[in-house]
Amino acid sequence: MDFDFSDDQEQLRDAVRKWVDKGYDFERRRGIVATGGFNRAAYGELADLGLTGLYVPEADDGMGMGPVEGMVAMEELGRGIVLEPLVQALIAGAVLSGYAPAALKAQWLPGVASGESLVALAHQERRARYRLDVCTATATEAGGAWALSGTKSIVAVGDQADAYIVPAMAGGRQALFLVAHTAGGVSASGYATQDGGRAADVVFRNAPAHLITTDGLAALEHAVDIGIAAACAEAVGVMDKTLAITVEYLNTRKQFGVAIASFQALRHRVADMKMQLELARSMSYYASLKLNAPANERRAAMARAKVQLGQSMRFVGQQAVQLHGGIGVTDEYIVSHYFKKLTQLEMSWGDTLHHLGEVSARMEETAGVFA
Amino acid sequence: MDFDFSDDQEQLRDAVRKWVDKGYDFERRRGIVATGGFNRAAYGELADLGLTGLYVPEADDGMGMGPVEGMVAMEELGRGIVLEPLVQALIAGAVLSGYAPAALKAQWLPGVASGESLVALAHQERRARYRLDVCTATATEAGGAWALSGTKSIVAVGDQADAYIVPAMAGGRQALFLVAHTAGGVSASGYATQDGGRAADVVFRNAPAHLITTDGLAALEHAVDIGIAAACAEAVGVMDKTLAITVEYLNTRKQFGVAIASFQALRHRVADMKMQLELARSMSYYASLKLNAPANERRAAMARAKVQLGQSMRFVGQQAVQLHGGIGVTDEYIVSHYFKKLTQLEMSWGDTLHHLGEVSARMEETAGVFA
Amino acid sequence: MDLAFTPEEQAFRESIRAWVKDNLPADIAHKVHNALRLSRDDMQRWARILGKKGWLGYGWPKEFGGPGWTAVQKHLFEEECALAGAPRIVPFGPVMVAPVIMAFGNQAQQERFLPGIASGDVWWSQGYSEPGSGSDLASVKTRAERQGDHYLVNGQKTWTTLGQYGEWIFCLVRTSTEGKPQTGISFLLIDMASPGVSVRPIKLLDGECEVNEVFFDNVKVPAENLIGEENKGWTYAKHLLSHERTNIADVNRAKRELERLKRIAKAEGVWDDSRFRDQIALLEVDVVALEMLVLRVLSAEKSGKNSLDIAGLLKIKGSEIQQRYAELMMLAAGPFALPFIEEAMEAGWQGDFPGGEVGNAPLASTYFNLRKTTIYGGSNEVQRNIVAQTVLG
Amino acid sequence: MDLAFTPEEQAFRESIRAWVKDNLPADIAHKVHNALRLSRDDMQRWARILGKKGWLGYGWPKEFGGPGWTAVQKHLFEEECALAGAPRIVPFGPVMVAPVIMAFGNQAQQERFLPGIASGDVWWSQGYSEPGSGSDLASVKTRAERQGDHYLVNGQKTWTTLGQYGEWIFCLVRTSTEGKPQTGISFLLIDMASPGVSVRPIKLLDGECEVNEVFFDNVKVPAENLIGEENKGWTYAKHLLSHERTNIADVNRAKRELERLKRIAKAEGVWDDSRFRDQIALLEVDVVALEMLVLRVLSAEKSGKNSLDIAGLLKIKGSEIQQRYAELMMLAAGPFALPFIEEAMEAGWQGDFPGGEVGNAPLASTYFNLRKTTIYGGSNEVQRNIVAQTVLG
Repeated sequence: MDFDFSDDQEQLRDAVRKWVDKGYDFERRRGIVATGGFNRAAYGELADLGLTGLYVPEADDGMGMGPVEGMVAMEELGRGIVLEPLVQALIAGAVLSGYAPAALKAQWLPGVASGESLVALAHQERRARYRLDVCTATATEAGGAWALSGTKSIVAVGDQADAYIVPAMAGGRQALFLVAHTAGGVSASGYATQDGGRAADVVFRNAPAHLITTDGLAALEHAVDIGIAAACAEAVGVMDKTLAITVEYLNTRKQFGVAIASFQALRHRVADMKMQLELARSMSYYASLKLNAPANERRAAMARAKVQLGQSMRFVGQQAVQLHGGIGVTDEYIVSHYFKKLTQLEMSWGDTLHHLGEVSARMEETAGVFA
Repeated sequence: MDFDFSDDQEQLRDAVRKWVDKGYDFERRRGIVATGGFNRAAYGELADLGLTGLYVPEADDGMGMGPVEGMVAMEELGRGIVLEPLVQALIAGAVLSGYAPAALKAQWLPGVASGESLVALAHQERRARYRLDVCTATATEAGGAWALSGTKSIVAVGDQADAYIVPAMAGGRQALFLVAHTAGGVSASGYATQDGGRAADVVFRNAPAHLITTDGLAALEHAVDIGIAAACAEAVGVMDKTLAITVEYLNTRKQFGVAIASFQALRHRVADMKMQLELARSMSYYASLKLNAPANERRAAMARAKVQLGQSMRFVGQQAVQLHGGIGVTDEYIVSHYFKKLTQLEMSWGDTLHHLGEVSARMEETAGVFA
Repeated sequence: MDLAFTPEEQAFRESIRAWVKDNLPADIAHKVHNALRLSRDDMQRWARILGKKGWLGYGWPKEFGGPGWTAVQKHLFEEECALAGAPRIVPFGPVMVAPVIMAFGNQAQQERFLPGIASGDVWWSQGYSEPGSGSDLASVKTRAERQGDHYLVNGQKTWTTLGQYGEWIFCLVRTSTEGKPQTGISFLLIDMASPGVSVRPIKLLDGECEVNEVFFDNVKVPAENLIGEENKGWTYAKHLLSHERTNIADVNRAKRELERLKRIAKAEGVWDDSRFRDQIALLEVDVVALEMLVLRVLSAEKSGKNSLDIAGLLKIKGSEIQQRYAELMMLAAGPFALPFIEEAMEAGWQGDFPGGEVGNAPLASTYFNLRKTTIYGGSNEVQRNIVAQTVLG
Repeated sequence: MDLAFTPEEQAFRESIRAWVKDNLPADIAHKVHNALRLSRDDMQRWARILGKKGWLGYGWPKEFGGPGWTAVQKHLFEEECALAGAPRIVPFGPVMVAPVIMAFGNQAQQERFLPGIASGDVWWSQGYSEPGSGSDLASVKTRAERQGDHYLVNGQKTWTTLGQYGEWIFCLVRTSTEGKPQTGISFLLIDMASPGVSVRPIKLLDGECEVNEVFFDNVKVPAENLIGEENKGWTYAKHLLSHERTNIADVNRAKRELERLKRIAKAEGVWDDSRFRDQIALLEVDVVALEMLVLRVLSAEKSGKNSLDIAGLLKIKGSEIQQRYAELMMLAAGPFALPFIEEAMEAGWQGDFPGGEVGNAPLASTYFNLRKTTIYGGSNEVQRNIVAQTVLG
């Protein structure tokens, strides 16, 4: 039982934080939002830091690192509300290395690690909401080649991704495929998202597909769990910075002749924000440290973590805006962007009520971190 | 649309309030709690005020009044956390006059009105929780005479009541009966309740019973709805006084050299208590004014009201104790008794979650006071 | 005590309902029912329709050309308009400045300004808040120096709602720095076409420009535009604030939006999910409780008995409800509320929206936008201060 | 970073578990698991069992006869005891006054008092709060006048938990009225058998007498019972308060009670009601989050890195969780939690309980009783002040 970071992890944190502070300031971010919500050059800078290869094995030119390194990186990116979706590289790295046949690994993993290939998880369907076992896309095999059809929505940077990891029904069972963007029959229409980032609807019409695994639901659950742990870590970074911004504002802003930080009702609100932040940080640790646990244990832990993080995100985000007053709802001032990021993160990979349902369904007689 | 009380109603309020202030002070109440939680003399004083006959028709020696008078009386009794259960007289008055055959009316209603007969609703069964359609007691007819068997729990002043209104299954359908306490086969074991009052488990073993109505569920629902409206009104009285006690305490008690009423965090808590009180008062009006509406509309209104009242009671009760600090959890000081009363009222006639389920099940496209 | 409206009140409601049905343009109602973007023209078109009928100033007394309605009638009018999908009346002219002009303006001012307000022809804005003033409205810094027959105005107002459309603006200006901050404030009407007035829209978090900064750079304002006496403006401003009453709770809009929430929940498949449905049920109880609170205030006004000093409660609860329905609508759509396609908030937009549910386009934006409701009009923290003051002394 | 305990820590846990299993009397565990009334004898029996093993002072350093455990070992010990149904150690001797005697007492005092504390033979009480002091502990009024070789003590303490059983009491007393309130306070050990000491139990809202008033009427206290220097008592008191750390969160007890809540929910038929079950699920998340917070504090203590100053958060969240599980237990039983039969809270009671579920007897009482948790030990309002101070400065 040890929550200290190793020296290497601290160095990783410092490197990412330095890049965020120096290389990804609010103005640059604003520019990226204005030009579509994704910047390939910035994504390349993440790759230069080694982040896109974190979950890619060393044999495939990656860093071969684990959940704690992923958590550290996501937290720091959260502090800068970085738009480029590192989580997709984490998912692609883990899913391809963990489930794909050797040829597919060799073909895609080095590119994922180097940032040259952006592989996005494309699993969200209209009627599934947050459920992973609802899938209407289909894949059929003929002469050893697979063709995939279906529509997937809200695919992160889906119009600019180089390939997709796609669940589809094959022989009555959900399987997982890799489909290249340049394959025939793939069309993606991109749009901005509420947090300033980018997503797309992607339509597959008999698109040539490569089978990753026939045990697709298990692999998809694993992918989503990586997403949850990453979202938790990212949210901790976002909230940490949100609270810092709010504290600074309260200590600076004067009303009726005194700093508004002197009003007890506001002070208690700040204490409650701090509470939510620390509970969230604790559960983010929990999520990342359970990411390599057996599937059942892992899934239960992610649901618990996401319920806590969801509650924390909503409270911290809303109160940060409230404590800022009018300036908190402007586009100009930074805090509203943190609030919007928190809002979107709560609805990513299953929202609070969804995961509350998961916790409720999975409850056992005993409970606790080690139960 | 008019929420003013008539002069008669104001006089009723004044009369009850005067009796509570002068005739039912904290010391007398404490004595009643110590001697079992019910005092027949005090109950007689309620009768002297005309309260036990409020819902008994004038033809049966009652006052023939309506829900608003009931509400006014219950509010005032709530302000004094009066232990004697006037609500039982309201229920008996309305149910007997509304559903019973003439002979039964003539036999019991004058006594209900005069306070000589205490008739208690005995409907709660172990496995029913708050559901009214779960009933295992049975009644059988032989030679024009009914015999009733079953066990009913948490019957208000059940060991001192003169008769019971009892639902039981008769021919596959819930019917409602009146059983005299003195009838053979009735045994009641009384006990104190958490609010200082009194209840009993009552066992019926082939007890001679008088049929009130074969449409028992409808009548029982009506009875419980009278209970809900009364509990709402009573709770408003309890909360009103609870807030007043708390305000006085905050303005009196000094800490760090100043009245603790000067601390903004506590002031905001008081504002929130006031909010809960006024929302509760509004919904208590709503409940009483809907008490004579058609059954469906009435039931929906009671569920909504009880959800609001439940939330208000819990918040006001808990915060009143909290704002008092240590003295708030002593038996000696009055506020804990108000808190306990609110706790018990929340769990009477269906708690907040139960009625939330009712509201949820009854939701229509439109909503509102007049929807 | 009676929950039902009187037959006369019910007949009044019916007549309003019929008139609104006949006169509210369907394209405008469509936008309101779906939270689509309203243009200046939409708002003014409806204002002029009301103005022509004599109902834009529906709260005005008869002597100034208003209908002279009772508090209950006003409430019923507001409710019927809201439920039918009418836009909220832009309040700065008919609801805010007009009562001040009636109470404290001279006859010339009344004759000059009230007709344009009543007809909906002139767009008014509000110049109260300044940078840094927040809830401390008396900290007015915008100066107005008397120079002969005019005032020279310099300074800046902010959070001026829809000020980009404004033709006239009523302002609190500082005419004296003597005494308490409240004592040196005057109430001035300013033609926004005057040289030296400039307006800068402020983009809000939802991407829309709903509020503005208004700058005054040596603006000459005729002295005849001063309302009442110099340095007495604070009194008039308070009068104005006291005129926002039950409507502050916005319960009628909440009822309409609760219906919309239910529609969205059905479309998104969460209406039958008891976990989500319970959230709607809790909100429904909130809305009914708020409505009862509003009705109690109306009843007290009607009878003059048992007056209820609970404007703070109405503001707090009303704003929390607004935020909650917006939140639940967004959560109902979940991931399908996340795309941000600004054009999709225009009525009649023909593009695709993810999931094909173009009605989801404004959900997150509305949620973001309504965070303002607990901040403006006296933040809910200030309201709690006020409520506590009335309870604790 | 690693969530798992080390093999050594796990082995330690196993050894504690085995020992507790063998040594915790079953009748006491039964009472704890069912929230039945514990007698003085129950508490002291368990204390003496621990004392004999050398674990009553489980937080003591080796030089004073303690086991010298690490923070993690102490946590594991607390957890194993709690889950097995051991009563909480009455803290006033071994956890509160002992560290003060160790740090600031002289050798004679250490030799005189520590053995009786370590063995569980002497029952200590706490004399901090006074009528009206509340969170303002420095407002001590109880006077101690030095008269030759003794102090003459006059005054009153209150909220003295289990003081009716106390043999000794440690008190904050005022020895000077000069300077700031904090500067004139001394830390005195008083034999409760001394003439002039009287104890009046205070009945609490659940009907039990858990706290007391303690009166001092010209009580002679030998000067040798003064800890450290006169007028320096505030420093020692703060040292004591700083010794309540992670255990303040009471997360191990919460885990045990969460299990009990689930048992009750099953017995009452609400385990399968998703509406109620969701409430348990939310609490389960709370408990896990609190446990993680506690583990983070332990880890920081273990490594000496990244120290976490979040005692206030542990107190707030821990107390809220205690209140919540008690509330849910009561609500699970609903009407069958309402009978108040005091005798039914005694183990082995043979009478009837409504519904036949005697296990429900203590539910409402526990709910009422635990309202204290957000009040005592520095109310949650005071804790929020402290947290805000660390965040905002």
